[in-house]
Amino acid sequence: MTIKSEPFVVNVGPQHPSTHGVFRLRLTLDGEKIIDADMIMGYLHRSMEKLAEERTYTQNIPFTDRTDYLAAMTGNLAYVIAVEKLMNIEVPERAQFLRTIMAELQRIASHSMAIGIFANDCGAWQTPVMHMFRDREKILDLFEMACGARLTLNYMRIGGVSRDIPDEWMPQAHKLLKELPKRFAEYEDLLLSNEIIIARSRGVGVLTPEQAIAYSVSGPMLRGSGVAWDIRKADPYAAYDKLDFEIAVGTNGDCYDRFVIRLAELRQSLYMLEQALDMMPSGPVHQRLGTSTVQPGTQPIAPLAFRPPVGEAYGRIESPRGELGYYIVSDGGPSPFRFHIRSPSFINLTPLKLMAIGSTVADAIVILGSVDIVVGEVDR
Amino acid sequence: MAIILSGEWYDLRDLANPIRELIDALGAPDAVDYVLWSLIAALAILIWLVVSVIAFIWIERRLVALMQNRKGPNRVGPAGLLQPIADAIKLLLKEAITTRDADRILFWLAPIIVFIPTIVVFAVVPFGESMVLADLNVGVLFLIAVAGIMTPAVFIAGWSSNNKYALLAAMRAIAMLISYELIQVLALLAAVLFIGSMNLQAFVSWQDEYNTWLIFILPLPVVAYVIAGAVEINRSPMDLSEAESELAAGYHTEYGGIKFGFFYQAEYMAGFAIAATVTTLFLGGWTLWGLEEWIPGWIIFLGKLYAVFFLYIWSRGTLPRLRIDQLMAFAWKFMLPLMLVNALVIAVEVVVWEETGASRNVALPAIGAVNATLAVILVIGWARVLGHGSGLQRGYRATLTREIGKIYYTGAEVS
Amino acid sequence: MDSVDLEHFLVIGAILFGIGLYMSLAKRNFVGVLIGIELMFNGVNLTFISFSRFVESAEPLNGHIFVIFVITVAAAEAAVALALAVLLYRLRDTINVDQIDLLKW
Amino acid sequence: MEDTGTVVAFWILAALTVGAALSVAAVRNLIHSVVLLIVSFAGVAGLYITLSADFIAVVQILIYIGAIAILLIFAIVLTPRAGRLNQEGFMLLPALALAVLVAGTMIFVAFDTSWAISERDGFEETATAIGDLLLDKYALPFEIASVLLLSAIIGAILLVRPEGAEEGPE
Repeated sequence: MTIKSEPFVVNVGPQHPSTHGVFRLRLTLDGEKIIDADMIMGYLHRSMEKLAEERTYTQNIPFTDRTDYLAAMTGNLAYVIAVEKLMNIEVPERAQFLRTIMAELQRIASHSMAIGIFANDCGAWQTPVMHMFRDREKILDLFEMACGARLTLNYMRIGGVSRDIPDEWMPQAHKLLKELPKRFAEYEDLLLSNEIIIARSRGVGVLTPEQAIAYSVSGPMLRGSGVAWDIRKADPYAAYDKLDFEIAVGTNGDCYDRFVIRLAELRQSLYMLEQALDMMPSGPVHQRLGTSTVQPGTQPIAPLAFRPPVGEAYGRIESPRGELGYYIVSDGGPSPFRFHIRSPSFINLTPLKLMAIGSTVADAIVILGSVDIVVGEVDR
Repeated sequence: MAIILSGEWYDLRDLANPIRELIDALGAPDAVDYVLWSLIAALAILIWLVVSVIAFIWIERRLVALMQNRKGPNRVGPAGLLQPIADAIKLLLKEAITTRDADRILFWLAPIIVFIPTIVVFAVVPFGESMVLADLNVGVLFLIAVAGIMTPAVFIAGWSSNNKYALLAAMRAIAMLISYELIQVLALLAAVLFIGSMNLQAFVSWQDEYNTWLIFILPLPVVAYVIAGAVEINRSPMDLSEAESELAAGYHTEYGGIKFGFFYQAEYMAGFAIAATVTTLFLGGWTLWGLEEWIPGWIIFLGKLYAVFFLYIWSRGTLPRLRIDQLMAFAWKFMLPLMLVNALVIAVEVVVWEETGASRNVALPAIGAVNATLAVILVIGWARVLGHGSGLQRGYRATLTREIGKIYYTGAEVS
Repeated sequence: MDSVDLEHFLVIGAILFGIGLYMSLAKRNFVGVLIGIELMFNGVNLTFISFSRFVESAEPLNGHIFVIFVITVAAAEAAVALALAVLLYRLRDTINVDQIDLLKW
Repeated sequence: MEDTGTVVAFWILAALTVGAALSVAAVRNLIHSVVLLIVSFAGVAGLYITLSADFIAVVQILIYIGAIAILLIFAIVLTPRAGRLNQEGFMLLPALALAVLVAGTMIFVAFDTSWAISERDGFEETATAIGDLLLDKYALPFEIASVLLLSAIIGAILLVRPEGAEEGPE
């Protein structure tokens, strides 16, 4: 039944409970049906890429924490990989494993949050988020043990990681790994076959593989559309080539697929973590960057200023949100000449209009939730 | 209206009766003690409501916090007990903002109108043997009629705010309330058919006399009524008209301070009203198989009422929200046919019982068993007919693969 | 003033009917006209009920029955009228009855 | 009806009903007008209670406030570009004259006729009796009314159906 009505413009955001930050979505509605959607970004723009050109390579690491603040480890990692490519630095084995472990822990933390928020956008009032926070807290505790921070970690260093993990870290990590499968089973029980979640997300916000590739989306968005693509497998970095895991893909390209992929990736991350913890070698965790720039002290801290050779490098990793790439151009000076972030949130957000048109307001919120954006990363 | 005298010490009327006698002795006209008596009873209900709401603000927050793995209010007073009072003071002291383009009169009127039906409902609800303010013969119909006032009230709130979220929410609310009013009516119709009276007190005494609760005999209408009640009081999964994640705060987006407080309180009162209805009609009201001889009836009644209300707190803490078209489809495609069939079956059962003249010990269990079986068959069968558990309504896990670059897309089913 | 009789109710019914008549004839907006009609229904219903209560009759409840039928018809009428209003709006972009004069010579 | 409660209630309700009805006609804003109409309906329901017609009173609230007022609101919101004003057209004076004339005549008749007032009290309980009458003596009109409602529903849906609406479910 359709009663024609006037087009009706609704602003979702920049202040709205469901925009995950200060993001604005201008919906043109016919009744409750969306006939046009405009994304308006830039409310959180902090000019990070420009700021980074004024600071040294080491000073830029904390900036990478603050783009995707829900997955700071991966931001660090992508950036240091780019700089290491630029400078041709070999990273010690133990550091590679530590990076992998931290990145996977971060993925669990970030996916937990994404799943919880997605369920919240489906209308489950705060409960899933709060339950997911339970695991996330434990992981943040581990991070705190390793580097002293919980959210903006600044753990990775060019040539390794900032410090080795303390002795108590391993037992606690093992304890957490024992605990997590039970939790994941609980989430799968509660969410996977939840009637209302299925009703709300299946067949909503469909993105075909052609569209997904054309929009160059990545991460769970791309895999949700059925394309088996994961940089951890396609272009392995850190210690991923030594680990065994599978890629979770969807078949329908809808919101439900993106959500089940995140759930499945929790399991895969756990599997990888188990392997990585067992295989963890001993040794240094940091590669010193040439004798002239080494600072004295027991902690292997990267030098504050160094000058990479002239050139350019693109370091990419699979962040929880997709392909996170740092493109760095060096002119031989102490700070990058050009610093660009290929942020997955921003690019995954672009097909929102395509997905939202034709659905309802409530669907738009679910679609936005399934994209799992971090506005800090969208606007940088 | 005759004043029913009761010898029980705990009857609220007996607070009023001595006063009435005193006034009679002083030779005052009839009207004075009539008014005074009504005032005392009405005031008692109002005080109970306010106290309950204040208590339940704390209880709900603590319970939901328990479900959500956190602590809830625990700073103001012992165990956060004074939190609702602090909240109330905050709401009272806040500036009552009226937005520039709002329809000023209606904007102020809406919180008050929303209050009316939620309080008036309790006039016909029996709290105890003689504790009913107005022993209406058409009590059940009255409940439905009064709940209908909610609809314009919510619309006025949404419309007068002159806010797009609020307007969308108001339109949703109207569509929802009208659809589910129908379900409510049909659910209560089944009960009325069975009891043969629309007087709430008659419901209680019937259930007392036959030593059973209607919930055992009419399971489907109870479920339907509880669901429709959730729609009426905007509880999840039907809290579409104040869907926090979609429409900010729905029809009361623009309301702040004590005006918001009114909506907040009215929501709880409406919840109590639904719970009171369920308790009275389906759970035996103030009776509990003879226990009412020893314990004041109103304590039993309130205990049941709060237990029913807990269902709503529970659902709020656990369930996601439906979309408006799904909610409407659920009402019109799923519930309405079921309730119609159910009403028909119950009518037949009543006639058969009358015709055969079976004794109650045979008839009631038989009818209960038939209805329960029928409810299960109807719900599952009708869900199957509507395609439940197939196609888009089926859940699955992600496919796992090691092959890079392969496309697993099988073609989307679009809702 | 100390007792209420049939005439009191009849007067209220007549006033409601008068207001409704005035509105349905004078209002420009289609919804205003509808409101007038509903007020007229109410005036008539009140009259029925008060006759049913006060006047000598073998079957006093017949007035109530009439009112129930009137309410039924009113509901049906309101639904159809709403549909007409929406249709009219869609065709003519207005629900102002002064401007809907296609049938005028 | 002489007991004080009823008399007081009558005068309050009468003032409410008539006052609200007059405001409905006088108020310029259509939405306000509908809200006042709801008040007037509620007043009439109260008057029914003083007339011991409890069933009709509840039905009045249920149908008039819960359904018809909502339909009017729907009619208003579904016609967004139409005026929200409730002003009179060129028929103002004739309509006023006619309305006063009709109401005056009826009031005159009401006071002039000597009605056969019965001495019985108000009805004890009307719902059962009405039900019996509807399904017994008035069964045919009752069925006709249900057919009328059904055809009204179908008619309303047909009317607002957009041209070329797709057949069957989406």
